[in-house]
Order: sequence, then C-alpha cells, then structure tokens
Amino acid sequence: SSDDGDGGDGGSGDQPYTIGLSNGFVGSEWRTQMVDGLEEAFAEYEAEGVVDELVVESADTDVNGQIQQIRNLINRGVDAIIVNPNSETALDAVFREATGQGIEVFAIDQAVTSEDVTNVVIDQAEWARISADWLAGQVGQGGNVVVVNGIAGHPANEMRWGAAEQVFTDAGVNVLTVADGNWDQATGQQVMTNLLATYPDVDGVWTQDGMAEGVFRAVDAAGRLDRITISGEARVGFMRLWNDARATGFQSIGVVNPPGGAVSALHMAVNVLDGREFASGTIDGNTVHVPIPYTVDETTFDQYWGEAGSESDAYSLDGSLTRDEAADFFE
Amino acid sequence: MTGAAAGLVDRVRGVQLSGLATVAMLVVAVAVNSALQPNFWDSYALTSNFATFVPLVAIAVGQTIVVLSGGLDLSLGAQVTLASVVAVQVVDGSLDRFPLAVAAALGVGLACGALNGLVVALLRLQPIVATFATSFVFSGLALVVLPTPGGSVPFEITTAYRDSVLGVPVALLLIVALALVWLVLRRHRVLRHVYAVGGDADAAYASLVPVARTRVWAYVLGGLFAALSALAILANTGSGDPFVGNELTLASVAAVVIGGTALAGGRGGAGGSVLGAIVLALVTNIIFFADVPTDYRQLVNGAVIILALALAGIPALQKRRPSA
Amino acid sequence: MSTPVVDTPRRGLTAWRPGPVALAGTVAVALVIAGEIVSPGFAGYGQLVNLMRVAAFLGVIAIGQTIVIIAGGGGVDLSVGKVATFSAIIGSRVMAGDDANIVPAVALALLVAAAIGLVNGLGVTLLRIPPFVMTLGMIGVVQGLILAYTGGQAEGRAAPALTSLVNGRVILDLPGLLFLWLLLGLLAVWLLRRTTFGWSLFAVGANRTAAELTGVRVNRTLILAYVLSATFAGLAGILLLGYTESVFLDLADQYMLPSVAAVVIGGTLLAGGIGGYAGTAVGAIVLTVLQGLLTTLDIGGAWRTVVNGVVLLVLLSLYGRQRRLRS
Amino acid sequence: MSTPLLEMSGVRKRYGGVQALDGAELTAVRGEVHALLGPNGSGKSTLDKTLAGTVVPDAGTIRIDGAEARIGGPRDAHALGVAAVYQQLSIVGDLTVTQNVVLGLEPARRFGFLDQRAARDRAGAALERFTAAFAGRLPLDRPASALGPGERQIVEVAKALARRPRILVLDEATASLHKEQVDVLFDVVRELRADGVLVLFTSHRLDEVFALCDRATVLRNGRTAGTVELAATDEDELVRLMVGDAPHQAPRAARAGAAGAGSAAEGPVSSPAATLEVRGLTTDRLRDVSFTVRSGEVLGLGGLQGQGQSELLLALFGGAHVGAGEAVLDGRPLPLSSPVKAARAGVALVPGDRGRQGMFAVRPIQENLSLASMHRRATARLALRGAAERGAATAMVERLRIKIGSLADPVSTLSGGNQQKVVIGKWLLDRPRVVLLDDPTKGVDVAAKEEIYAIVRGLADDGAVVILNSSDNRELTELSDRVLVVFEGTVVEELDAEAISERRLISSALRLGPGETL
Ligand SMILES: Nc1ncnc2c1ncn2[C@@H]1O[C@H](COP(=O)(O)OP(=O)(O)OP(=O)(O)O)[C@@H](O)[C@H]1O
Ligand SMILES: Nc1ncnc2c1ncn2[C@@H]1O[C@H](COP(=O)(O)OP(=O)(O)OP(=O)(O)O)[C@@H](O)[C@H]1O
Ligand SMILES: [Mg+2]
Ligand SMILES: [Mg+2]
Repeated sequence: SSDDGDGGDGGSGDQPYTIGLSNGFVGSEWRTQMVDGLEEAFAEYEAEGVVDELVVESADTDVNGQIQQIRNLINRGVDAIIVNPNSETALDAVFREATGQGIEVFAIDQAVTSEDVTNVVIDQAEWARISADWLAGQVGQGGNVVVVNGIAGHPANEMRWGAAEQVFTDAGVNVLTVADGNWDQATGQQVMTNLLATYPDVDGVWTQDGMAEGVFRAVDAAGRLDRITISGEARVGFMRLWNDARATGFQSIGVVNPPGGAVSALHMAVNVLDGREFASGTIDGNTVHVPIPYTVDETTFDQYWGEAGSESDAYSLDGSLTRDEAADFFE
Repeated sequence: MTGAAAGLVDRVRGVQLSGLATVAMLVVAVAVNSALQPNFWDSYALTSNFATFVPLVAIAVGQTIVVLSGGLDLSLGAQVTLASVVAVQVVDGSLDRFPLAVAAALGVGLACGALNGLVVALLRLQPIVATFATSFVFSGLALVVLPTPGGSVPFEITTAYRDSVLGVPVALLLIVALALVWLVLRRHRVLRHVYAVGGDADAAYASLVPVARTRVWAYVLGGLFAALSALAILANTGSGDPFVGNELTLASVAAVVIGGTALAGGRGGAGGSVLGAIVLALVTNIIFFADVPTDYRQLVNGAVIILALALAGIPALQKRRPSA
Repeated sequence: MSTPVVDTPRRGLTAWRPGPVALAGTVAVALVIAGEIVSPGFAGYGQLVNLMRVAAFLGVIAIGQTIVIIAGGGGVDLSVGKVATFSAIIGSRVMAGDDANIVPAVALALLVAAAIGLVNGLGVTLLRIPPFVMTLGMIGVVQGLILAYTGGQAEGRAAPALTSLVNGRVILDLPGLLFLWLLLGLLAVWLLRRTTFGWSLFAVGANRTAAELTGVRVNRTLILAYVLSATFAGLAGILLLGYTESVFLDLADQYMLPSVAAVVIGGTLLAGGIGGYAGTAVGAIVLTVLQGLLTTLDIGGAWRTVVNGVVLLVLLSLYGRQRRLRS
Repeated sequence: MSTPLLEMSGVRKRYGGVQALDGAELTAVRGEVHALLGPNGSGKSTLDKTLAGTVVPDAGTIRIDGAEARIGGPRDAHALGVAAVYQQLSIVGDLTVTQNVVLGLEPARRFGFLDQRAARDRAGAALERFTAAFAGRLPLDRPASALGPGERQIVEVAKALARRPRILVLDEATASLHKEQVDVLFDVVRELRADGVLVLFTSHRLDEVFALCDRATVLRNGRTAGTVELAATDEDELVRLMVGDAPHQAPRAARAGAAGAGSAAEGPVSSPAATLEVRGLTTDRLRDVSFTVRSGEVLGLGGLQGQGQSELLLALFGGAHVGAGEAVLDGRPLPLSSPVKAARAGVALVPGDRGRQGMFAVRPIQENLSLASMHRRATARLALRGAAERGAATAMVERLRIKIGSLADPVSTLSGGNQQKVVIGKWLLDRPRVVLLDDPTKGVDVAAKEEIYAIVRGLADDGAVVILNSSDNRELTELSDRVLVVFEGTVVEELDAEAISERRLISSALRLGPGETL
C-alpha cells in the first residue's frame, strides 16, 4: 500500500490500493447490505490486482468514535476512505487530517460539508420529492396528510422533509402534524397508531424509509387502509404487505435508496486514485449525485417483486453504478 | 505491625490497589496496541490518539465527581452537546470570539449542573432517573439552538489542538491539565465534602457538612467538566452537531468504574477515571488493529470491557465477607 | 406504648402502599384527559386500547427491571432492551413464519435470554461488577452476538399464531396482548409478594448483610433476579415480534432507560428493598400515554423532547423522591 | 439558680404511627452532667437529636440561655454551641480519622483550600487523651472503616469534643467502650463540667449514671416522667420512674415458664441430647479455640470487648473465613463455610449489630419474622400461604411479647428492644439446635432485658445449645452455666458455675493474677 502523500489531483496510480470503510452504525440491515455489497465489488477489483485490502471499521459509535475510526484508518495507511458519516459537519477536521496525509475521502449516503471530501450520494431532496409528489397527487388539493419522519435535526431527515414539505405546500396539501418515528419500524407503528386515533380525517401518510411497514400495519389495524394512502418504501418487508393488499386496490410507491452507493463510491475512488479528474458538469461543488436507480410503483411492482420477493424482509432494493457508468463521470 | 505501617497498608489496599489495577490495564493496553500497530509511537498516531481521548477523559472526570458524591449523571453527554452547540453558535468561526465561546460553554455547563443539582439535591429525585429526564431537556434545547449541524470553529483552534509542543501532543498536555485541575480540587473543602456525602450522607449531615449544597456543587462541577469536554470536541471536530455528545454518557460511567471509583460513592478518584477513559479508547484501537473479523468485533469489544470492569473490581473482591 | 395504631394486622403480608400506584394512576388519567382536551379523540376507546397495547411491551420488560431494582445494591439491568431485541431476532429466525416452529423458537429465545441474564448475575455476584456497568457492558456483548448470529441481516418472520395471539381481538375488542400482560403481571405480583423468592429478594434489597446472616442465599437470589429480568425481557421481545411481525437489528433497544423510569414512577426505590410491580405497570402506562400525547402535539421534535424531559421530572417528583436526611 | 442553660419544653415528634416524643421536658444548667434516661423507645435519642438539629420537632420550644433557639439543622445547633455523640455514629468510613474529626469544620486557607496540617493537629489534640485505646498510636491517617467499634466510638467522641461545645450530648457513648476508655471519657466529662459545660448523658448502665451524673431526667413513652437529684436517689427509684407502675418483671422462677409455654405451642424445639464440640477453630482473629457445650446449657463468652467473641460466633455461623478447625454437632460436622448451610444445620445467630446485621429496617415485621423459617411452611419451598405466615408471626409476637402496631409495619417503627425481639424471634420460628447470641441486650432497656433473659433461659431449658456473648458482666453472671474468657482470639480461662461472679469475670478479662484486684 502507499501512504506517501500524492494528493487527489496528481494520482500516480501505484496500484494496488488499500481502501478503508468507516461506518458508524450497525443497527440496521441497510448498513449491512452496504458493507456486504462493497466487499463483493471490492473482491472483483482485488482479483484484478487493482486493490489489495479493504479495511472495514464498522461499529455502533458516535461522532467521537467515528473520528477514532478514521484516525485508525489513517494510521493503517489506506489510500482512500469511504465513509458513511454520523455527522454532516463534525468530521470535517478529521477529514482534513486524512487529506493532509494524501488520502482520498468519499462520503456516501449522507453528504458532508467538508470540501476535502467527495460526496457520492443520491439527492435526498429529489428522493423525497418523488414520493411526496406521488402522495400529493393521490390525496389531491386540500387533502390531509400526517408525516412520520426519522429523527428531528438529523441532516438527511431535514433535507428530505424540507423538500417534501415544499411539494405539499405547492400542491395545496394540508400537513396536519409531523411526528418522529426514529427510522424505526416499531416506533413508527406506535406513532402512527397514536396519530390515527387523534386525527380522524387523514387522507394520506408520508413517511421515510424504515417505517413504512410499521405505518402500514398501524393503518391496517385501524381498518383504514382503504381510505388512507401511504407513501411506502422499496424494501421487501413493505413490498410483501403491499403485494398482499394489492388485491383490495391498495397502491403505494417505493423510491429506492440504494445501499449500493458504497459500490458507486468505490468505483469513483479507484478512478480518482488512478489519477483521473471528474468531468465538468458531473460534480457540483464537491458533491457527485448518483442517480436514484429506480422507483417501485404500481406499474413496475410486478417486475421488482419478482426479482426481490425471495429476499428477507429487511432487504432494500438496490442499485449501483456499473464501472462504465462510473467512468462516465470522469474526463 | 506499627500504626504507621498499618495506616500505609490500609491506604495502599483501600485506594491505591484499585488504581494499580487500572494502571496495569493501561500498561497492557499500550503494550498490546503498540505491538499491533507499528506506527503507534509516530507523531501523527500519538497526537491523533490523544486528540481522541480528551473529550471522554474530560467527561469522565466530571462523572467521577458526581459519582463520588453518591450520584450519577446520565445527562452529561447531553450537556456536552448543548454546551458545544451554544459555543459554536457564539464563536461562529471567529478566533476573537473564542474566549466568549469558552465562557458560554462553561456557563451552559454551570447552568445544567445547577439544574441537576436542584432536582437531585433539593427536590431529592433519584439521580439516575432525574438526570435521564434532564438529558431530554438538554438535548432538546441543543436542537433548538442548532437545528441542523453547522457552524465552524476557528481554524487556529482545530490546528492547535492537533499540534505538539516539543514533541508532546497538545492533547496530552490538556489531559495533564485536567488531571492537575482535579488535584487542585481535591485539596478543596468542596471535594472533601463530596467524599463525605458520597460515603455516608447521614453522617455528613450530622457532621455539619452542607449536604444539599455539596451535592449541587458535585453536579455543577460535573457540568463544568462536560463543558470542557464540549470544547475538546469542538476542537476535535471543527464544527457543531446537535447529537455530538450524547453517547459519551454511558462510556463515562464505564471509564469511572474501570478507574476504580465505587459507583456507590465516597471512594475513588478522577486519576483512575482518566486512565480508564484511555483504556476504553485503546481497546477499540486494539480490536481494530488486531484484525478481528468485522462481525465479531463488537462481541470482542464488549467482552473485553466486561473483563476490564471485572479487573477493576478485584481489589473490592478482597473485602468480600459481609460480616467482617 | 400508647401510640394509636394505624394499620390493622389483617392488611396483607407485605407493606403494600397504595401511595405510588394510586398516584401514578391518577397521573395516567390526568394525562389522558389532557390528551383529550389537546386533541379530541385521544381518550376514545380504540385509542386507549392502543395505548395499553403499546404500554404492554414496556410493562413486560419492566417486570424484570422491577425485580432487579428491588434486589438493591445499585441493581439495574440496562441490557433488557438489547436482550429483547436479540430474543426477537432468534425467535423470528427459528419461527420463520411457521406456526409449527413457535415452541422451539420461543424456547430457544428465552433460553438464550436467560443465559445472558445468568452471565449478568454471575458478573454482579461473583465478579462484583456494579450492575449498572455490568449490564451496560452486556449491551455491547449482546449486540456483538446479534451481529455474529445474523451477519447483520435479521431474517425470518413471526408465526401467524403468535401474531394473532398478540394482535388478535379476544373480548371487548381487546387484543390478546393485554391479557398476556395481565397474566404476566399477576405472575410478577405473586412472585414478589407470595413466594420465598420474593421475600428473599426484598430482604436482600433491604439489607444484604442481614439477609446473608439470616440464611438467605443472597447470590442465588441475585442471580435468579438477573435471569428473570433477562427472561422477561426476552418474552417482551417475542411479544414485540408478534406485534411488528418482522424484526430488525435494534427492535427493542429504546426500552432501556424507559423501563427504569417506569419502575421509579411506580414507586419502587432505586436503592432497593421497597416497591412492587403494580406501580411499575401503572408507570409504564403513564410513560406510554405521555409519549402518545407528545406525538399528537404538533410542536416540533426539539421542543417535544424538552417537554418530554420536563414532564418526566414532574412525574418523578410526585413519588420518586428520596428521604430527607433531617427528619 | 440563674437562667438554666438549656430548657426544652413541650417537645413533640411523630414518626408515622409512632409518637416518639409527646411533650417532653428537660431543664439543665451550666456545669452539670445531666442523665437522660428511659426505657428503649422512650424518645431519648429523638430528644437529643432535636437539640442537635438532625430532627425537627413537630412542636415545642428549646431555650438556650433563656433565649428561644431556632434549630433548623445541625449547623444551627453548632452555632449555639451544641455538639453530639450520636447513638448511630456519624462517622464516614471512607474518610480518615483526621478527616472525620474535622469534618464539616475543616480548617482552610484562602478560597476554601484545606489546611491539612492544621487538621491533623486538631484531630491529634482531640484524640490525645484516648491514645491508650489505640495501642499507643493514634491512627490519624487510617480510614475510619478500618477501626473497631470501640475505636470508632472514640473518634465520634473526639469529634464532638473538637467542636468545643457548651452543651455536649452523649447518646450511649459508652456502649462499645472498654472500662478503661470509659474512665478516660469520664475524666474528660468531669473536666468539661468544671469548665461550665452542660453534658447530657444517656446510658442504660445505671452504675455509670450514678458514677458520673448529677441529676437525671427520665423519659417514658415520650413524656418526661421526672427529674431527680441522683445523690438522693437509688437504683430502684430510677427503675420505677422508667418502668412506671407496670409490675417489675418477675425473677428467675417465672422465666422458663414464659418462654417454655410459648414454645410448647410451636412443637418440640430440639432433640434433647445435642452436643456441640468445637476443635481447634482458627480464623483471622481466632487461634485454636476448642470447647464443648451440651444442650440445655448456656455457655457465656467473657473477656474484654473485641477479643474475638463476635468472630467466634460468626465463625460458628459460617460468616467468617475459617482457616482450620471444625465444629461437630451430635457427631456430625457442622458446615462452617456459609451462613445458609449453618442455618440449615440448625444454627441461629443473633448478631451484635442489629441495624446492620440483624434486621431489614424498611421491610414489614411479618417478613422480618418469617424470613429465616419460611421455607418450612412454603409449598414446594416456593409458594407462601398468607395465613400460615401470619399465624407463625403472630404466635411469635405473642410469645415474645413484642409490642407492635401491625405486622405490616416496617420493623424500623419499633423501639430498639422490640426490634431485638424480632431479630431473636425470627430464629425461634426456625427451631434452632444451636443459638448464638451476640450481645443480645446491648442498648436494651431494663424491662426488655428481663424478657430477653427469660427467652434465652427458655431456649436452653428446651434443649438448645446456647452460646452467649455479652459486654455486660452481670448478664453473664445471671445467665451462664459456664463462661469462657476470651483474650486475643483464644480461650484463656474457663469458669464454671460456682466460679462465675462479676468480680471474677473482670479480673479474668484483664488477666490479673489471683492476688491482684482492680
Ligand atoms: N438531605 C436533606 N434532606 C432534606 N433537606 C436537606 C437535606 N440536606 C439539606 N437539607 C436542607 O436543604 C437546605 C440546604 O442544605 P445545606 O445542607 O446546605 O444546609 P445549611 O446548613 O443550611 O447550609 P448553609 O448554612 O450554607 O445554608 C437546607 O434548608 C437544609 O435544611
Ligand atoms: N427515623 C425513625 N422513623 C420511625 N420511627 C422512629 C425513628 N426514629 C425513632 N423512631 C421511633 O421513635 C421512638 C423513640 O425512639 P428513640 O430512638 O428516640 O428511643 P430511645 O429512647 O433512644 O431508645 P433506645 O434506648 O432504644 O435508644 C421509638 O418507638 C422508635 O421506634
Ligand atoms: Mg436511643
Ligand atoms: Mg442554611
């Protein structure tokens, strides 16, 4: 491996590269899928001799712990770090330490503010807009929706909700209340149950990923599935419920939030380490928006359910850039 | 055996032996870590390691004082968060305002500590649950002050924090400074009263110790060290985040116990907690550099921490018999 | 002595105090009324049943927490949430959505939970690790076990029979879960108030040295307390699995500190030796109603958190207070 | 006489269902040693505490030097010149002796930083008089938890003295002291009296009261029964004041009957031929102790306090680490490894420190009584039947004449003597074959003492092996069939029935030669 500082721009391409992954939360299947997918893609590169080692730092920890993770990766002499950050801002200083040692850093899932880092993420606002648009269309102008969000103050939550709220305002949809379900299915279910009891005339629920299944069960338990529209998610557990309810005319939408973002980032990292530059227009500041792979809706449901239906409930429908697609981001 | 010798033996057995266990753990952790990590003693590795330790060390010192007084503060992490977001809003990237930010952070720590002191000492709520409740207040307020991550700490501060003076990391100096503050406090009447109240509140009360006031002081000191921890985090992270400190709480309790302080109060000291915090952080490093498979890392980490807790308790094992 | 006697000897074996239970009950009713005023419909029958159903999980987890806290000596079990999660994960994987597997699934899940409790108990008694940090460390270990067991992907599903047992309506439109809770609650009350284990437990909590010198098997009692705590947590995990039907890696983690709060609001002393389960059950209801109320208030997440903290403080000051030094 | 230094009047204090003080009065003057007497639970400690500020009375006035004193806490009391030696010591075990002596009034330099040297000097000065009690060397830097009970008691006294009080409260300050230490304390008290200090002295040992005090105020049921000049009073008169018109407990003849009748209702207590043989018992503090006791016999343990008597009882109950030796009960070895096993083998211990070792203060009387024997009555050793438990406890309450409100009340609401009866009673329900009693009447009033004597005698009459440690030589004389004198962890002398006398006990304890006297 090479730990001589050769900076982002002058990548000398002395393969094989060592790649580090820092993941500060393991209490979710999505993250597991992310790590597993990365390991698979890495194995291909490894077979080709492009990379030699993937150092995985993955544990439940806080910002301080993640700083320690990244410092450990730096001390391990990696060439690039792919990080799913626990904070949008609080890792900035340690990122500077990394780039100071000539390490390329890529943030996935959640963009960070540091300019030393290349964000390889989907556009969370866009992601939220798609389902909010759909829901607004379903309930129509003057319709009443309640919202089950993730964790207040969490950047992705704020970004998503900011975009969705705008959609609802523009469409003249009334947002009755916003509650937090901690991105947790059981909490989502309990919160929704409470909301249903106190808001008798709800037409729709907008929720984020991880909680749609709980929201569905709450609405179903209240026997109001026929009157309340739910914005769903592209996970097998929810899609199974969706599939069963389709017979009664239930409709929903699931926008893919791909764990495979890590794979896309790996492709980018190899390109950058090889010394290639991002093409103009593909990068906005320091953020590369990878496209949202696809959306599951009434028209595409059968196709995707056929592909993923045998996976476990926690499986998220996935997608990542191919190597060629990733290469198109570069000059 | 003469009285003097007996006194010495008592002191060694009572206080220092638990300290010895902690020191032994630290030595082992450092040895293992430097064996597994070839560049452990390099300048970057040293500075970065110590920079990582400071926040936990500071909060552990604060927790120690509260624990010594017979309490427990589960809101310290939330206090760190609140103090850090207030400070980052005040400093707003300008070095000139840094002293003001320090004052603001300390002010927040003081106020939070006073609130905890109020509910625990004057309202006499049970500390574990009372501070659990106040932690909601503090972390909620942190979100009000800084709804989404942002704000920046002057570049000079984050740089200085990572620097070293004559080869000694600044962060190490900060840890030494924290230990010195503790040593000074120990010679103060308030800390003596903290020990007395934690050891036996009834006896202390009957002996003219202002029990309630002492308890309030313990929480206030805890809050002040939480504020110091917040400043270290800001220097470490370079910006504000409304969730940054919450997870430190439970780790601080573990550090205190590994440091040989009795959770029942009245016995121990912050010196051990400083070492305990460092041991905790080193364990994470060791498991990383030992290449434990990812799926088993958390398991090994948990097991090692329990082992450390058990080792820290060995001196207590010696006075086992209940009736003696 | 010519002092007037307050109690008649007929009144029960243990010093059952109506104080905390009645007080917490009053608070629960007050919160429901407040909820109805703030958002009409909150006190509807269906909603009340829903709240009770949500309270049941906390209530069952808090059975073990009550036992451990009564045992005193700083007794507390922070690992209950994680153990419940693990138990649900095991249950779901072994059940795999098939009724035929319920018995082995539940048995295995509870066995593993009990084993974790046993380790907690041994750590607390033989190694003398303070319960707070022992069970805190155990969270990490159990999380590690979960990752090692699942490889980070929980799988399986609740068996339909479990789901209908938990969610199905029995009489008066009440879900089976509530009857299970009632049953477990009665079991807990009986265990604490009418068994040698219960009396030994109170004795150990009230004065450990005296208990030992009275021939109580102190360590065995303590170990059993932690085993029971983990087992009840495991049971709660299974119930939660029936409720959500599928599991995920942090299913029940958030019950850790609320379970302690429920116990304290119910009038059990954290110092040990005094308390009971009836209060805890009401405490669980109070906390759940409070959460429900806060959910329906549209005041934004940050302020909701603040209000939550303040109300908790008020609840605690109603009964969770320690004695004065000066009498 | 000018204004009295201290006037307390109409003092009332209620604890839950117990009226601890019910209009108590006390008047005392400068330069007097004033005894505060009364049976257990009569409110002496409570009255002391209202003066010292740790208890706030519900009603009543306290005048010091004629001015009404508002005592809201110990600090107020201190400001008025009151210092107290509490029955429940106010020593913090984790602090050193020095730190304890100066606690709350630490000498400090600027900004509250401690002056350690001044603290040591002050503590040294306060303890100097008692140097002999610490084997000649003051343990200024040892943690208080490492001290013995007597040593701790002395630290508590020194602490109060170091506060230079005008009024010194001594609440059973001699309970754990040796004779020599008591003498030193008395010398100090007499000096204080000469300096015009008022000393309030509480003790259940009437000989001490007569030796030291000028006047005595007697409390009964929280009320003042009277104040007397001791020079003009005798012991009977004092006892009459304390006990009131209640008939004085009948002597020896009635005893066996009292306990025996009760136990008959409980069924046979033990097999008649039990013999306990102890051989070469050695622990940290015992060396090679051997003796034999037969059933029906009361074996006394004499000697100075703290020579290992308590340790011996504890060791027989499996509560101490036994290095060598064994005990054989009826030919079968007695397990010495844990109290549980000992209890199963039929051994019972009434420990010396009631509060710490004997009872569950916050738990109901019912549970306190049931705990040791409940397994016998439980179904499958688990399920308890309420009626059976109540019945057993009620029987014991009646048999031992325990004064209670309700079985459901916490045992802490009882007076000391009744608490002690509960601690004894829990074992009687278990029908023990060997009963170990460690100072069972310490701090127990005269009437209760007689009742406990009867219980002890009754146990032996019913065939139990009884071993009794007592700090009260008169008690040993009255109860024991034989006495082993213990000195530094070994049995140095055995006194048989004819040889037992208070005088002989004292000289043996001090290991005086045959010709010497005190
Ligand atoms: N453990 C306690 N329980 C109940 N009240 C207490 C306790 N400790 C102190 N207090 C009360 O709390 C208040 C402050 O207590 P503190 O111990 O500081 O008493 P203080 O001696 O009055 O101190 P100061 O002289 O500084 O006012 C006082 O009103 C005191 O009576
Ligand atoms: N903290 C307390 N809570 C409840 N009851 C109490 C408390 N302290 C004392 N009492 C009760 O008040 C009464 C008087 O107790 P007090 O300790 O003053 O008696 P005393 O005369 O000192 O007895 P003794 O000679 O046994 O020490 C007793 O019935 C006792 O049980
Ligand atoms: Mg008394
Ligand atoms: Mg005051």
